[in-house]
Amino acid sequence: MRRPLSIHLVKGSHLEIIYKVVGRGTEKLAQVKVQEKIDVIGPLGHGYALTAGKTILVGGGTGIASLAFLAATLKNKYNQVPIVLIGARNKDELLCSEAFEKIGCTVKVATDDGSQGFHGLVTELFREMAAIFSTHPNMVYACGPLPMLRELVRLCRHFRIPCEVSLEEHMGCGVGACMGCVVKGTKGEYLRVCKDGPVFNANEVVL
Amino acid sequence: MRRPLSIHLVKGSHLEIIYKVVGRGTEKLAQVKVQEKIDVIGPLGHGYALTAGKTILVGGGTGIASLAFLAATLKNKYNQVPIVLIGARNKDELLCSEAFEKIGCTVKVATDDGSQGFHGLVTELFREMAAIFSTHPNMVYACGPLPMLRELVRLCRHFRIPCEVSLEEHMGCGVGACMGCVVKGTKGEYLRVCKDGPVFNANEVVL
Amino acid sequence: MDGLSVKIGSLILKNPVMVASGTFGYGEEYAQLIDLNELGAIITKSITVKPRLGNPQPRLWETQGGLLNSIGLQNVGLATFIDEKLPYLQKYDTRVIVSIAGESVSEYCQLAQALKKETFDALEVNISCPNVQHTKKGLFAQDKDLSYEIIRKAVRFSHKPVIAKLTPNITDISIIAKACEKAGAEAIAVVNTFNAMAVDLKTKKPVFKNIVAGLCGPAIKPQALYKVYEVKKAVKIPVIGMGGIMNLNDALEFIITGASAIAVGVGNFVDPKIPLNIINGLRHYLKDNKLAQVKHLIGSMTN
Amino acid sequence: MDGLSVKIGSLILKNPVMVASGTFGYGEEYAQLIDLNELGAIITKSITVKPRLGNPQPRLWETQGGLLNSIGLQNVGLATFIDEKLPYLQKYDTRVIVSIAGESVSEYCQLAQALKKETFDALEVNISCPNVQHTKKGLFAQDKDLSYEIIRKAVRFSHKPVIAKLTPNITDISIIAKACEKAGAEAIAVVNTFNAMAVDLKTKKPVFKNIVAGLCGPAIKPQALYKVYEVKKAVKIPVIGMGGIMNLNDALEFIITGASAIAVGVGNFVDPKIPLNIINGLRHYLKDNKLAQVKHLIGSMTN
Ligand SMILES: Cc1cc2nc3c(=O)[nH]c(=O)nc-3n(C[C@H](O)[C@H](O)[C@H](O)COP(=O)(O)OP(=O)(O)OC[C@H]3O[C@@H](n4cnc5c(N)ncnc54)[C@H](O)[C@@H]3O)c2cc1C
Ligand SMILES: Cc1cc2nc3c(=O)[nH]c(=O)nc-3n(C[C@H](O)[C@H](O)[C@H](O)COP(=O)(O)OP(=O)(O)OC[C@H]3O[C@@H](n4cnc5c(N)ncnc54)[C@H](O)[C@@H]3O)c2cc1C
Ligand SMILES: Cc1cc2nc3c(=O)[nH]c(=O)nc-3n(C[C@H](O)[C@H](O)[C@H](O)COP(=O)(O)O)c2cc1C
Ligand SMILES: Cc1cc2nc3c(=O)[nH]c(=O)nc-3n(C[C@H](O)[C@H](O)[C@H](O)COP(=O)(O)O)c2cc1C
Ligand code: FES
Ligand code: FES
Repeated sequence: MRRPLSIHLVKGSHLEIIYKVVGRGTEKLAQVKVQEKIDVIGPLGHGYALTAGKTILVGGGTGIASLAFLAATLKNKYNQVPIVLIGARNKDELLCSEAFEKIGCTVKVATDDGSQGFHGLVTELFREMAAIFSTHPNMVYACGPLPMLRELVRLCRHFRIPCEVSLEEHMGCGVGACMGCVVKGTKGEYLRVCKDGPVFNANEVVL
Repeated sequence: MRRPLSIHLVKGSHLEIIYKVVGRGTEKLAQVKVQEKIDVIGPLGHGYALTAGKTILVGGGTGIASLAFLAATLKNKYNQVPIVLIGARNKDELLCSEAFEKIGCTVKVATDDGSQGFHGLVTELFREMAAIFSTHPNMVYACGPLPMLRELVRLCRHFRIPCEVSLEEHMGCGVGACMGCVVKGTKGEYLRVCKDGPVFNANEVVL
Repeated sequence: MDGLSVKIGSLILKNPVMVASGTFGYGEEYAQLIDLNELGAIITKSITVKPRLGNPQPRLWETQGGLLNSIGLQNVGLATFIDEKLPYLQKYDTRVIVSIAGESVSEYCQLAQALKKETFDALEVNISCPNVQHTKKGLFAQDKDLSYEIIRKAVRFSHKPVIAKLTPNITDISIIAKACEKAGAEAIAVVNTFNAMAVDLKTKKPVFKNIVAGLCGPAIKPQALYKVYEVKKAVKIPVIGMGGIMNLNDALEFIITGASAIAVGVGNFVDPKIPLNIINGLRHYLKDNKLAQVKHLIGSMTN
Repeated sequence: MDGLSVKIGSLILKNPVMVASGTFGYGEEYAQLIDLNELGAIITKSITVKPRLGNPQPRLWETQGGLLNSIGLQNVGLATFIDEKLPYLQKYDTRVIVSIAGESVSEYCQLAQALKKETFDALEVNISCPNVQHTKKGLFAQDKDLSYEIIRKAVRFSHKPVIAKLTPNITDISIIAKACEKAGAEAIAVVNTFNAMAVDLKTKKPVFKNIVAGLCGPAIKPQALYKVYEVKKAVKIPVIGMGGIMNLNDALEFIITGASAIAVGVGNFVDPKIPLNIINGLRHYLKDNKLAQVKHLIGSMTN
């Protein structure tokens, strides 16, 4: 079976991905040699809906990988860089902050153990910031573990900030045919992460 | 599942094996890197019964690999080198002839397409030789594909030359516990290639 | 003609390679990846009278050599299928086999009847989905009388060639196969998925809300092949073989054992080109072995 | 005590890890590779009244994630077992479970009776080997009355704890499990191998002379686990789980689903240390999760 991975950055004709070795599939991928050819299908599904103005990106774990491409795209299109909040267990697991800084983003870090930046969850960092925003952001884009997204969506509802989340589910076909990768939609129906997502507006889905 | 392979040569604390990549297991083995550790159980079963005096080794395909160790051992023990007959499809698939020459054996080659040595099967070469032997050999040792062994055993019976054959079967436990790797014995019972063999006297088994 | 054509009852396929129900949707998504015209047939996702939501997530779980699924027949329902999905498929030069699944005998009748005037090539009657409730005692395809009744009515009401799709979760599949043959099925599709489960060690809960899920993929291939063998021995009508077919050799094993056609299921997920690779592979196999017709291979196993 | 001890009926095991019948011979060969004293129990190769030659070669065939076997119960027979094999096993500090297989009800009686006065810990009654002929209609363990009768007599004649080993090749395993419980079995072993086959494409013949062979290994794990679940729900006596167990996590899945003990089969071929690795793994798992007893894990699955 294939493994779903996000595009981290596009550089000319190169794609960059960032992934974490968690099991058999990613282990094999890690053993692929430079110049070796691998078979890829994509890009699949649809990404974040681009929004002008002030935006905030919130990422946890490897979820952060998919947000760099978004940040670069937002900058190119609207010439405005988002604020980026990154959560990680500790300093060593922190990913990509340079990539965002290179794009020109303000990056704020939260670590569970306080080994860098804010001591606590990235959602707590977000709450503190949201409470003192001068102007509300036009959109929060988020990708990360489910508990993080759940809390973030709750906070965004509370502060009435629109929010888009990128979701993960175990996948079969990856193209929308098998109905294997669903999440519950707010209308009671099941939506396909691979085709209707992986990015959903927080109002569309029940997390 | 593990794969059964013969010892080709012992050099100090090193073992050499020669194998042909035929499927998933040997493919994986071929990808093992230098210095990488692999888990091996062995040696298992029992090898050829050593015999002094004139002996002939007959090998076909990768079967030849296991005979080099035998040749070296015979030389060390009895200070007499065997005659070696090697069969191969063609010149390029010919294995190990230098290894035998290094030990000091007379090596005769048969190729199916005549691209080197005798043009024909190694068993035909053997028959021609056996017909004109001045002194009959004390033992023929053989390892190779089943049809070759079958024909060779027939010829040895005909010329009344004792013969030992090394057999292959699909293996389970490899230690004699599962009864998975059997060949029919001449008494009607099933013998385990992994434990009672892989080398059998031609009189013990029905090929 | 390149010798690949086979007959499934009254149905002639240009080649014996189909895509299995539920793994190919209604073709739309895969049309962007492969040329659907190349396929012997497309079996659609099983449709039900009403649209079905399906089971809660997670619905998929990978196991060694296999995939567990608990989709629960999420589908658009009969009406939308007829209005939106079927017209799309009709555009292609391939056989369209519509799979139907009912919750009762009368729902099967309703489905068959509603589809009667539509244009497609055969009806696959799925009486073997392990992810939805059939009767209190089990699946329809575990009961010879119910199997007979459902197939009989599907034949009568649909006026199309009917294929009965059976479950392998049974002591003796030949009894059900014979009942379906007697009921007028033109072919038997073997097999649907095997009952199985997995436990999530982190939560100590079953992975699937339903506990049971259906196992498919290469892991089940040797079992599926044996079911094909058993059914082939029991009936005279053609058998459509499936279960873990990933390449030409797998397909040949099924055909030689007795399948007149084969279907690729989870193989489509691993590589959407697998069905086409098998078709091309068969073409080469015939040439290399100097065989004129793939149909001479069917059931050519000797002992 | 390290919390690993479990009870199987009246039998107390030092840990829940056994080696499965037929994959470990009578222990002799593996004694050179691992310390048999570490094992919870050794289940011997099934023995028959007379020595059996077994099936012609080939007897093994690897499939994706699985192994097909068609050994055909080759074994030394009752007399040699008692004279030569059992005394060897008695030297070890582990439970010895003797597996028996008869060709008829009366052979089971004969086996049970002959073993009555011997020293060992339990009798596993194999009524589910797919590689030998049982009745014209199938395996003993596919018939609830025959299963009942055989287990009843084994219990009566042997005076040992009796474990009934069932086949997964059945529509509803709970019926057989209940019959065996009623007959006095102290535990149910689930599962023996799954009916399956393979075709040799070079010869277009079935790989095995018998055509059918038994599939085991990781490929069947999700199915075996579901059978354990079904049996556990149906009976009050303990269940011994097996089928594709290769590591600690596999073992935990079975135990959490409801197995009071587990057995490693083909895992012994892949790495003879697997049973010991699982035992050590369980020890660490208890510590890491601050659990006192492995028995609290048994059937701890919630929904
Ligand atoms: C839309 C999407 C984008 C993703 N982007 C990235 C990324 O950019 N970087 C990254 O490191 N990871 C990403 N992931 C997660 C990544 O797909 C999983 O970590 C990976 O599939 C694990 O495979 P494995 O074989 O190593 O692990 P195993 O645990 O062996 O996988 C077993 C099975 O579980 C599935 N699985 C395991 N974890 C996940 C998961 N989190 N989501 C979905 N299926 C899972 C696998 O696909 C497989 O079917 C993404 C997931 C999705 C759905
Ligand atoms: C005692 C003995 C000694 C051997 N010595 C050598 C040697 O020195 N060099 C060498 O190249 N080969 C040798 N072989 C053959 C070698 O074991 C097989 O080529 C190898 O197992 C193929 O594995 P695979 O995974 O690459 O092939 P696959 O075809 O993927 O194997 C599938 C299954 O078939 C079994 N299998 C395939 N071919 C054979 C075979 N010929 N004999 C037994 N089982 C087989 C495998 O073990 C496995 O179970 C020996 C075999 C035996 C029994
Ligand atoms: C995700 C998924 C959905 C399926 N849905 C259906 C279905 O709706 N109707 C049906 O008859 N079979 C369904 N099946 C079963 C397949 O059609 C096929 O019988 C089975 O997967 C075995 O083939 P395979 O091993 O090649 O996948 C489904 C299988 C999968 C994996
Ligand atoms: C080579 C082999 C021989 C077997 N012989 C027996 C047997 O004699 N009696 C028995 O009850 N089960 C026998 N089995 C079945 C195993 O005991 C076990 O039930 C089955 O293999 C499933 O477990 P596994 O997947 O861990 O191997 C045998 C299995 C194998 C692979
Ligand atoms: S993975 Fe098949 S529909 Fe999303
Ligand atoms: S491989 Fe098990 S007895 Fe030889």
